[in-house]
Amino acid sequence: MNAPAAPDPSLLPLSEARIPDDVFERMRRENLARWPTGAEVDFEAAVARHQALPKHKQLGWVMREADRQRRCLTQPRGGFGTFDMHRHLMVTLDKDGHADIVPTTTDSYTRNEQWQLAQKGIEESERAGRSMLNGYPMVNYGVARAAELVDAIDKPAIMLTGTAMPRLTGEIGYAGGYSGYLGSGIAYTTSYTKEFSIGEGIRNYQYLDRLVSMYQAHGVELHRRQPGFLTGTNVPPSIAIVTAVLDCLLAAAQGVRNYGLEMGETLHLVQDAAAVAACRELCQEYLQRRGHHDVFTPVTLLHWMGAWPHDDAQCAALVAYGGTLAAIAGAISVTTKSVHEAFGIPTPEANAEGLRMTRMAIYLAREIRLDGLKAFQDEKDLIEREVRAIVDKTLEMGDGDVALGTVRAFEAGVLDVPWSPSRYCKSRVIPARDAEGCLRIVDPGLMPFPKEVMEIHEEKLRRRAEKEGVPFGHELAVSSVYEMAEPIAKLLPDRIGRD
Amino acid sequence: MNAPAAPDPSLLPLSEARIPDDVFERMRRENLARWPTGAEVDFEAAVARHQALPKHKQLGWVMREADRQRRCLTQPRGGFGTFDMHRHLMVTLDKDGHADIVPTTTDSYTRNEQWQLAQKGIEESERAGRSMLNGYPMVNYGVARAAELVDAIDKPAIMLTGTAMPRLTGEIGYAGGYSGYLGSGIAYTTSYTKEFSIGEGIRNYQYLDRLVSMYQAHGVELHRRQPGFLTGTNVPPSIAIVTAVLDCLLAAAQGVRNYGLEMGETLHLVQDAAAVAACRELCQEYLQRRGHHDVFTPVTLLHWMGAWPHDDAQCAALVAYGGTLAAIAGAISVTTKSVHEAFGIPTPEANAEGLRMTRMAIYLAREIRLDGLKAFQDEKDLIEREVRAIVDKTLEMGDGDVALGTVRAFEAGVLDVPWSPSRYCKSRVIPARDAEGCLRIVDPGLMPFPKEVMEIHEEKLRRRAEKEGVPFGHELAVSSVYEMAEPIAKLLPDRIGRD
Amino acid sequence: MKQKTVVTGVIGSDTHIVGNRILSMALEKAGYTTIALGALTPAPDFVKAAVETNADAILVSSLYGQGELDCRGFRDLCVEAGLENILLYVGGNLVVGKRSWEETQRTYLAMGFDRAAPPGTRVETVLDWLERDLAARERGERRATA
Amino acid sequence: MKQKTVVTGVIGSDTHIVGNRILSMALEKAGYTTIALGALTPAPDFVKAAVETNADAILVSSLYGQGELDCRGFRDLCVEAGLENILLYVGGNLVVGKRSWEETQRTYLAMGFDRAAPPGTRVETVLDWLERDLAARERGERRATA
Ligand code: B12
Ligand code: B12
Repeated sequence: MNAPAAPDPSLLPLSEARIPDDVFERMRRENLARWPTGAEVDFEAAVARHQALPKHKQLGWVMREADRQRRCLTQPRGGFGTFDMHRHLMVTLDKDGHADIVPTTTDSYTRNEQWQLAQKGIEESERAGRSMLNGYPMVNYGVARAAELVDAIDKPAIMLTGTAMPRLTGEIGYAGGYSGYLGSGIAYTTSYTKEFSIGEGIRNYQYLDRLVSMYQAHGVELHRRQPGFLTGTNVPPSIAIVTAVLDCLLAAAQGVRNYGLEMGETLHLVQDAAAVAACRELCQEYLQRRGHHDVFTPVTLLHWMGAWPHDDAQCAALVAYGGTLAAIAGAISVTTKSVHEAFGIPTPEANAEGLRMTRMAIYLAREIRLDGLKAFQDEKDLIEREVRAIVDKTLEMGDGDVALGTVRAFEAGVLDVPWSPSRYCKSRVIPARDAEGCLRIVDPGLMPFPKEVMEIHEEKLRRRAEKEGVPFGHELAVSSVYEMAEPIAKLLPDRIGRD
Repeated sequence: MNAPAAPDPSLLPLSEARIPDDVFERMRRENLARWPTGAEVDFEAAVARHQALPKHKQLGWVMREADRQRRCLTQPRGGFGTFDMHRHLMVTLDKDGHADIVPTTTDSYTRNEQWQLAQKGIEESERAGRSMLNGYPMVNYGVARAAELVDAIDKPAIMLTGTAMPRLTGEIGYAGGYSGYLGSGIAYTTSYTKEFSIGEGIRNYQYLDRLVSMYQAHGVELHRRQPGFLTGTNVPPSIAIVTAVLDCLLAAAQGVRNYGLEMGETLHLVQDAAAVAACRELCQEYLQRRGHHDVFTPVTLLHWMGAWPHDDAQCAALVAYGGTLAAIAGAISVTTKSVHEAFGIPTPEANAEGLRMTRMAIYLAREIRLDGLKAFQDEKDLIEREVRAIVDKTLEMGDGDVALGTVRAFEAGVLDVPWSPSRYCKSRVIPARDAEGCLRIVDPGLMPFPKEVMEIHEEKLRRRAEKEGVPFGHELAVSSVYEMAEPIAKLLPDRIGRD
Repeated sequence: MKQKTVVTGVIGSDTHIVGNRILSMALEKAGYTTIALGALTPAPDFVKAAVETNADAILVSSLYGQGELDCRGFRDLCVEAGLENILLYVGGNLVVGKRSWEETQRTYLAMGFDRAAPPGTRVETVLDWLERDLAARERGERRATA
Repeated sequence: MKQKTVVTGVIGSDTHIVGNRILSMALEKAGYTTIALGALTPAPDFVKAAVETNADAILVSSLYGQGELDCRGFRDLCVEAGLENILLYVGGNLVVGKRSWEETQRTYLAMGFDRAAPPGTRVETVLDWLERDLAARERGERRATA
């Protein structure tokens, strides 16, 4: 297809070490040469552009300010296949949706660096008068167009690109004035690729993180962000947090200072609040331990990432609750969906409505916290025990190197992600929802969770199996995939009793 | 207009005492003679009809069963001016909305016993092909039509009639197979009338409660319910609960055994949860104290009763959160609204959607409780201190008689309701929302709240006044009336900072 | 200029007093002599009060949906009482259900109201209308434009 | 009757594996020899696998919206490979955005798919189609009705 997807591995052996200046310079040159628009990237000009942006359009600053003000910001997803459609979308999300952070989701060809296919997609979209691509082809349109998009809104812009290959997209977007980039080597490689090795994914994001650190060195505080939601399919908090900690350590090693952590909502109020608190604390704990003392790690929750119901009314409840959960959990931002979720990419209007529903829900729950509630404390302890067991084992396997440890741990199944499409990930760990509505682990696969922890999971899941008269096992996992998409009449039958 | 609205007061002096059989017989005869359809009421036949209803269509049983199963049931409001429109509405709410309890809201002429005007309204509605009445004229259509409505659904049916004059509507609906009636002497007289004395309102509901106790004596467990939401306008929980306790004692004295208690949501999760717990406990405490040992008093929360926003998206969040609050508070049922609230009576479809949003929200929060959270415990204590002070003073003023105490306490301003239209209610107590989102009291009027309690309220409200740079006082109350109806951009401005 | 007098109230069997009370308070504060009849006010009572106080305007609230029935013939009542030219406003939730505002407004203007206010109208708007319309009256016009 | 063979996979650059995996597991359990190609499968790989295993049907998943681009010419690829008559299904979220299902279905049937499954289709439905269509094939029909 296009130019090769990964930097020449002979350049450096895999490790967490910061990419040296000279090597990085060479890598950048090669990277920017892979598609014509790469030539538009002018680092000096990009630094000047960022420095000229007002603070409220710089995501690094905005996230810190939100933390200071105890605000929960809103951010949707969204991208269309042509510049005009996409610009209209961004403006609608900003103005009608009151989005605090405006997104640019790239299309799946761009994510796979299939820029020729993306080009065809642009043309077909223009011909059809509707988007044939599921996102905005950032690389094809290039730096100047990216800058026009950033100028069209009055908020910070973030790139959402679900890819293991962020190097050119990231260069172009950041050069255009985007101040945030979502993606990481461990999370996206295990959730968005099949044949891509985890080491390669890590390398690609080391490049991006190194780039951000270079901006940082020139006084530009860009925001990087880790997608701990992974496959979005009943991912238990501890698994999300394990990847958050490891990706975060990798980024910090490249010099990143603003690193957001995302988790999909479990949809259980107490579990989500515990997860946010645990994520924040554990990332900082491991950062400190490894000598990174100045990394800001705000936590973001995401509206339900699994399958959605086909009823707008049920979806509205999921959207609103998504705001409630994020606000009460103390998340610094929430990534929103819309009532169209089960059907397809939402219209700008439906997307903006999802934002306003969420924002109202945040307002309503703005001052509530669960700290001190026993169930919260118990859940948080449980998550912490799970995370420490896996992270410590991983670090041990890497002989102190996070990158090496990660690759080896995935090979051994010590690190694992449920429902992963990747060949490099065993996907033997199996989650399901318990009777109280928390996500639990049916089968840990080869992940070394402490025995007492697994007993708790099993007991809670057995209670559900019993209640529903199904065997304890994988069936629970499959029905949990469908659960939130079921019609309400099945979830909560009416006629509470017969005679 | 029609026949006189109140029973001849010379019959009995006002007191909480149970109406003697012979007097009640006379009262019924006179009551049923006030409009032709009264003659259709045949008590024996009515008892037989109720006994033939399946249990799941009997609200008394359904509420107890919901309590046993820890379910939070859903119930909308709704009524249209002609039989056909109203029947269609009830079926839609049952089938598409999965309502657990199906309502019949009566129109405002019926509420004021202006049956001639209601008759005109029916005719005009039929002519116009749309409802010109804001509810169903239960009395005009009579018993047989009421029975047809009950037969058209597979759930229990409840009358919602917002009136101080329930005697004929109640007779007809109950005779037709309705198994629940919402309304009470104190709450509705103070919130729905201007010139009607509180004593008269109490008498009218004593009639209704006495009727229900007569059914009870014949083995039929009807449900009665108290509308503690009052004027729906920032009513602090303690004021709702004070009226709940007093109305409940009055009903118990007539022999009622199933008495639901309704409160409007404050929209603060912790305050609502505390209110539900306090309401349940305080009602039982006073019932026990006065020797009523077998009254079942399930608590219902109502979706926000104040002014709604004009944006469907914001409304959806209020609807969904309304379910969340009720579920977490442990309410046995929740009364729902729709995204049309600010505009007008919802279509059957919008109403059904409000039900499904709420139901999904309930499902999502189904197992969560806040017991043990310090803020919850503090709030509950505060409410209890407030309620005891007022109720005890009222009972003292009545020399042990609840009815007399109530009338005297309203005269003295010891009992008071904010924003009341009634001449008999001082409406000097003034509520507002504090900075954390709880309802507080700006000015207690003449209500004898303990001094330390009022200090807490004042301090919390002063904090809001300070934050918003407005003076502490009535202005806070007015802005709190509008607050939830404000556009989201005002409630939670975007652009969190400027430079 | 003499202090202007306005009559306010909620018409028919309608108990929604909150908006009407806030409006009355605001009118009072803005310097109008305000005759607030409160909730549940029959149409003739408005007219009676207006005659007695020689009022400049009547502000009718209706929230509960049945305003369309209650307000029929309101202008006629005024005319019968010799108040041909009194300024008449109506506001609230003026019909049952969510209908197009244009249609609703037309219905009420046809009934003889000078202005109808849609759901959610703020007091500032009402004060502004009143000031401009009363000034227009001084100039002999029916009401201010827009 | 010999055991039937089906090829499954997610076409193009699409990583949505969950529904496809559940489907594949259900097919396996229902007794089909199931060749599961997984996520991110180029169109030619489906055809190659079907040829190699002499498959009776190909079940293509597409969730991410770009299926309309990825699936163009899929039937032609089959024909070129000598699989004129192989049963072809497609399912998932087949276009970008929420469009009318009728229109979407028409688009895919016109591409040569025998059946298209709308969002949210359950495995029971797919198993039922497959059983009936394969039986119809035995009788020499193109597919079962409805
Ligand atoms: C609070 C409330 C109640 C309280 C009222 C308490 C009280 N005593 O005042 C209670 C709970 C008692 C109540 C009862 C009922 N209500 Co009610 N209620 C509301 C609610 C939620 C808010 C009203 C309010 O206080 N708004 C705040 C104030 C500040 O705003 P406002 O009243 O609109 O007034 C402002 C403007 O409209 C304007 N304005 C007002 N009057 C005038 C006049 C003029 C001349 C001008 C220019 C402007 C103007 O200025 C005001 C200040 O800004 C509304 C829905 C909503 N808006 O969200 C329903 C609503 C008005 N109620 C409604 C109904 C139907 C009822 C009931 C019949 C019960 C039922 N079926 O559910 C009963 C009626 C009882 C009766 N006989 O009247 C309907 C009316 C339906 C319709 N028109 O199609 C509404 C719209 C809800 C709905 N969607 O179903 N209600
Ligand atoms: C989980 C999920 C993800 C996960 C996927 C994890 C994984 N590796 O599988 C993650 C988070 C990684 C993800 C990523 C993306 N996603 Co996604 N995702 C979803 C989501 C929420 C659920 C999908 C799911 O697992 N459903 C549960 C399973 C059991 O159902 P199913 O997949 O539909 O399969 C069933 C049926 O469809 C049917 N079926 C499936 N295949 C076939 C085949 C045949 C032949 C037949 C007969 C039947 C059939 O049977 C299955 C079993 O019942 C959907 C929205 C939704 N449905 O709620 C969006 C959705 C599919 N995603 C979408 C998009 C756009 C993306 C992204 C591009 C990111 C973005 N822009 O937001 C990336 C794409 C990355 C890529 N290159 O593919 C869009 C697609 C838009 C469109 N078509 O218009 C959706 C619809 C969301 C939306 N409304 O925007 N996603």
